[in-house]
Amino acid sequence: MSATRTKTFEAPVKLAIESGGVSFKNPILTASGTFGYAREFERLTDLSELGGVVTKGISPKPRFGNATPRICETASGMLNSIGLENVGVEGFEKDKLPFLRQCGSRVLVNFFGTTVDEYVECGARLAALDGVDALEMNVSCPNIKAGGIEFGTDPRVLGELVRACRAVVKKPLWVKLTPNTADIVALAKACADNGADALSIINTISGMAIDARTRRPKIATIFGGLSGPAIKPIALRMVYQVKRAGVPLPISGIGGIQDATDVIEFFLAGASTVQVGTQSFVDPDASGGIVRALAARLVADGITDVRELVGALRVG
Amino acid sequence: MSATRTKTFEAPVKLAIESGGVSFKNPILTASGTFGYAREFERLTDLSELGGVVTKGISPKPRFGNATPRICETASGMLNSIGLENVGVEGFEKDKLPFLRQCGSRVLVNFFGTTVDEYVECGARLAALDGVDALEMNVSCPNIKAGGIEFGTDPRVLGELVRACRAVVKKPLWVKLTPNTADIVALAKACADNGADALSIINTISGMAIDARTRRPKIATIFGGLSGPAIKPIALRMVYQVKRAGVPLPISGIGGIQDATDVIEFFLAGASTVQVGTQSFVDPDASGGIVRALAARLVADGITDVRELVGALRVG
Amino acid sequence: MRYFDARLDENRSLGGGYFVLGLAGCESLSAAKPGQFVMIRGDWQRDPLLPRAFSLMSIGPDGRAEVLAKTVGRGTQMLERTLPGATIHVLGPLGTAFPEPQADVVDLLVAGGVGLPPMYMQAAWAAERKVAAQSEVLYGGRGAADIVLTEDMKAMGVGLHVTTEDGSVGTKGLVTVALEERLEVHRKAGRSVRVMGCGPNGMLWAIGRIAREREVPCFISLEEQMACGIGVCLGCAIPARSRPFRYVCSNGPVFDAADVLDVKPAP
Amino acid sequence: MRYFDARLDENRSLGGGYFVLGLAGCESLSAAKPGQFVMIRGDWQRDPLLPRAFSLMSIGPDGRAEVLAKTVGRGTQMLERTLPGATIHVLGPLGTAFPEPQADVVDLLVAGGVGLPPMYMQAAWAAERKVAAQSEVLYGGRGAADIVLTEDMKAMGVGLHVTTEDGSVGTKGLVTVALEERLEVHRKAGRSVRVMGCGPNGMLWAIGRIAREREVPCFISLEEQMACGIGVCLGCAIPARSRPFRYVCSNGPVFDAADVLDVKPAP
Ligand SMILES: Cc1cc2nc3c(=O)[nH]c(=O)nc-3n(C[C@H](O)[C@H](O)[C@H](O)COP(=O)(O)OP(=O)(O)OC[C@H]3O[C@@H](n4cnc5c(N)ncnc54)[C@H](O)[C@@H]3O)c2cc1C
Ligand SMILES: Cc1cc2nc3c(=O)[nH]c(=O)nc-3n(C[C@H](O)[C@H](O)[C@H](O)COP(=O)(O)OP(=O)(O)OC[C@H]3O[C@@H](n4cnc5c(N)ncnc54)[C@H](O)[C@@H]3O)c2cc1C
Ligand SMILES: Cc1cc2nc3c(=O)[nH]c(=O)nc-3n(C[C@H](O)[C@H](O)[C@H](O)COP(=O)(O)O)c2cc1C
Ligand SMILES: Cc1cc2nc3c(=O)[nH]c(=O)nc-3n(C[C@H](O)[C@H](O)[C@H](O)COP(=O)(O)O)c2cc1C
Ligand code: FES
Ligand code: FES
Repeated sequence: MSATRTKTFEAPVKLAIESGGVSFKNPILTASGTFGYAREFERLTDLSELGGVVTKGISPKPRFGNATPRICETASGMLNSIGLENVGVEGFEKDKLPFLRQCGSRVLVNFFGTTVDEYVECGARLAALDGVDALEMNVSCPNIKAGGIEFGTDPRVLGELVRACRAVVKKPLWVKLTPNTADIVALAKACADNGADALSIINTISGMAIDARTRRPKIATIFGGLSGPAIKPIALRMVYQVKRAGVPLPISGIGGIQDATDVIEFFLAGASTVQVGTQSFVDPDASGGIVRALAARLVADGITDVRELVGALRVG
Repeated sequence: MSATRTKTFEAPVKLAIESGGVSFKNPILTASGTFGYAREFERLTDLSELGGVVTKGISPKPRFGNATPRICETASGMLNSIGLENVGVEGFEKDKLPFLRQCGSRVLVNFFGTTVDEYVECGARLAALDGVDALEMNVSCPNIKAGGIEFGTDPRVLGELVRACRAVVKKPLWVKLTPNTADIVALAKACADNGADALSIINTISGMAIDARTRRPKIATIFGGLSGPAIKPIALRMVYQVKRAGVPLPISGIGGIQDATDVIEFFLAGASTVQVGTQSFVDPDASGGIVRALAARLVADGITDVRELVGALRVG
Repeated sequence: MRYFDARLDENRSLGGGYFVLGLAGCESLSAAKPGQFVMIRGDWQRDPLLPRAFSLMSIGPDGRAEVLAKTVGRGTQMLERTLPGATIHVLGPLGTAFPEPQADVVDLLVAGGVGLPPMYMQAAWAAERKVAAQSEVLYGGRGAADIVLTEDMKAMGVGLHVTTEDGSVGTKGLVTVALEERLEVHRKAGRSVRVMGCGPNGMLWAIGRIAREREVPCFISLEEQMACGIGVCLGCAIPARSRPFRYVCSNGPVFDAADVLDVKPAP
Repeated sequence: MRYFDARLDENRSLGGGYFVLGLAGCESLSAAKPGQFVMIRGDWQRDPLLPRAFSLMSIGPDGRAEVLAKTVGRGTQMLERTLPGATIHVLGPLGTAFPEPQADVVDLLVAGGVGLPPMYMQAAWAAERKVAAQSEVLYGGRGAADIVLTEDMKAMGVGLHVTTEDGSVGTKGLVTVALEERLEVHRKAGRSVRVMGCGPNGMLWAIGRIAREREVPCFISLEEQMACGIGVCLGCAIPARSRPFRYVCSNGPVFDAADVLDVKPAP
């Protein structure tokens, strides 16, 4: 494998890309919540191969997460309701960041809150940490001051949240959009108009599974987030809609990515980086394997720079 | 098989159900656009076993449908952009209805238009036809007078459309909701408030697929409707949300149904009939098989009346 | 007609991604004619979801059918890995067939790559009807790996002209060139000729045009992505002359080239 | 550690939906201990998507591993149908193990249905360490079909007490009753005892309580739905005493019953 790996980096193809204020050695990132704090993968993959790592979502205080069961499998996908369990800002700085700093790839910290103030506090504190290359805002969280409606579903609310965080976050600020909307473009524009540096598209889709034997929901919280290959067609559509609408932000494509072909599809639709999520559960070495396969594939197709692919979909 | 079949009908379990103004011998219907006009299945299944048949969507005038390619497979699902190809009201009455009248199961006619007037005209003419048991309104169509936004995505627009059709449709009027929304409950309420008799949940989800080799969308219209098991968790969630919100209409559950277990899941979530779609492509005899398997399953579980299952999900 | 369970009794690799599936228990296909196809699905879960269409290559009196497949995607990948003894779900025979071989007409059977099965079966039919001498298989591929089962066809007593783009076997060049040559030969000899073809759609359009120029009847077996295979999903539509759209599964796959050739898609 | 490709060299049905998979090429599992598990995925497409956890039942010096499975859902259905020769993707060894057999302690190994593998491997370990006489397997199931591989265990020289709910084989009743009896016997004899268990969580809670009453150490192998098996997805959480949650894949699957028994789930 090391052979392949060396080959990758010597390959006559440029995978490096600058996107959303961060320069990556390649466009393959790991999606938040599916790669822990990277250390979990230390002996399961070569972290230095990755373009970047997006951490588990961080909140100001530690959270223990939801009741169990928390996950179940669905057709070509899975539902999860982990409940944003995380170590909190302090725990992150003390226990997780030191390892991340030297893992050899870019570090993007996903964060969230339950009020605008929490978001602002969390964003400001994380951005101030040395070794954090960028922040990714998870806006798929219930706004407890607004009866639990997700921040990310109303363009106006979303825009204000982004502006508030933008004011205090001195590092690149990415916003991760929820797909639980009729108009992804309106959400994207709200982010662009309020100073976001990039968009991550998409987060999980709200879904439900039932055990016919026990007559109970398969996960304790009834509803969970759908991820995996099942949602790829929806994710590709949303990435392309935002790109086609001319929203002036780079896109990190997310949703069901399993291999280099999937990566190319998201690039053609308009993404300039991608994030591998559920597939890291199927194969902890998936992202590294995709980096290697992508390089080989581009060489075979005579493509010298991965950036040629961004938005290169042929229509009509 | 005839053995099984007889067994089914003699089985000590009641599958008959009255829902949305129609009395069905069992709750298994075939979903619009996946069962043609039933005659296509004459030699491929026993039509008299089915609770009901929902026809291909009918418009006032015949339509030839979209450019090709029109379909592609996705993970545990498929995308389609058939373009609502259909024979029109006249062609339906002349060429299709006579067979449907004597096929031995309930006939629900799915219909649509591109303006409110077209919907009203189409609904009125179809409802007047003898042999039509109910109408199902497909509101996932671009409103050409409103810049192509789907009628079904705005509760106010949807409500007016339903009221207008309700005024002229003297038969049961079902409305088939689009899942491309952030708030399925608001759409459901708009239908209930304006005189609908039942809700069909869900239609296909907007999606996209790309061929990395050719760099082209896999279907000619770029976007298509996602169906199949991949969407079942989203469909179940929407059925349950509408049920839990207390919307006072019976629900026909649709989305990825492949077997009797899936049917039971939709019933537990709140559906009182279900519609089998894409699975009829995988196995033209699927719906009949589900009727037989459902009867056997309920007998095995000691359930004497399928209605016991409606909304019987155990939570908390 | 229902899906029935066939038993995979052989999965023979021919190299180059080509493999032959032997299916036992296909008595109900015994009346199938060359060009007709079956929908096939292995005994797996929900991905790949849809059955795949495969032209029949042979169906014996013993109810044993054979199909030839080439691995290009998920369905063929799964089938290539399926080991003998497995259950395969089969629906068919479906679709239209090629016209019957005749004693007084020369049939030029043009096969491109994995488009061989219907032509192979048509040649076998001609042999069975003792008119093999009237049939010639013109068989083209990229390279030697795309040319399979030639011994079988020679044994049938039909003519066989192989072409490959890289010249690794047979004549170097496109099969359409061979077609023109053979048409010219038979024209000079004053024989009445029919052209039949199965292969990449691009090749089919080419032979259709050639046949049109020379005013010889031409029948081609088209491919489109299919979901149902039974005329319901309307997914396999192709623009046609006789109607805005025809359906590969129910109006085809074998079409009179005149009806589908160079038809501008409806807007 | 990476997923590696093992070759399925045997797929032996034991009836009642139980089957043993023989996996060649598992040299990297050779240090695995009883209770540890592997994540397994067959060579199929995107459904079932996630790998499945299987406790190891044996791992030989020849690098051949065995797992025992029972068909309940899509993953085991696919594995049950997989024919010898197929490739199986394997990650492991993962998780915690049961404590080492000892000469001066009696180990009561309680197995329920498909929970047998770790107890089977523990018994084999005891035999290997020449302390088989100190181990007793208490093996319960619904009926005769749930009781497999008993001859193997007798051959190891461990004690074996079989119970079935329907009495079709062994003593009629629950395995927990047998456990109480054996604990009483050993108490009277003044022997120090450890209880280890693997099976349905319900059974595990029961034996945990029994052990707690009698103040004997108890180790149980828990099950939870898993996605990753490596401590990342946080899906396999269970409420614990030492922390709000423990993770079956990374903190377990073998837990000291005291840490996980009767813990009220965090609100
Ligand atoms: C009437 C009819 C008869 C047919 N007969 C046969 C037959 O006898 N033998 C046979 O093998 N197939 C036959 N086919 C095609 C067959 O139905 C499948 O479409 C084909 O085998 C690919 O299926 P798959 O599941 O492997 O690929 P899929 O998973 O369906 O993926 C197909 C995808 O692969 C890509 N693709 C398609 N062709 C190529 C290629 N040449 N190289 C790389 N990528 C490609 C395309 O992007 C397409 O989306 C027939 C089709 C029809 C309609
Ligand atoms: C640490 C660990 C070790 C394990 N070791 C083994 C082992 O050695 N052997 C083994 O066979 N399994 C073992 N399992 C369980 C295994 O991982 C799978 O969960 C199990 O085999 C079912 O997988 P499946 O894909 O067949 O079912 P899935 O497709 O995952 O479906 C499981 C579904 O089936 C239903 N279900 C669950 N149990 C039953 C039941 N008894 N009857 C009917 N329906 C049911 C539930 O609704 C559940 O949603 C272990 C699990 C863990 C966590
Ligand atoms: C178990 C699990 C936990 C996740 N946790 C987070 C999270 O903490 N923050 C976040 O923004 N997204 C989270 N996600 C969403 C993923 O980052 C990703 O957007 C989604 O899974 C779709 O990508 P995929 O289909 O490749 O998994 C989580 C996903 C899964 C499956
Ligand atoms: C090929 C195809 C054509 C369809 N045509 C229609 C239609 O004309 N009208 C309509 O209301 N729904 C139509 N649908 C949607 C289905 O009726 C159903 O709502 C959807 O496919 C989800 O169910 P499924 O996952 O079981 O397929 C169509 C679906 C497919 C796959
Ligand atoms: S494949 Fe469905 S209509 Fe032809
Ligand atoms: S299975 Fe993922 S954390 Fe345990």
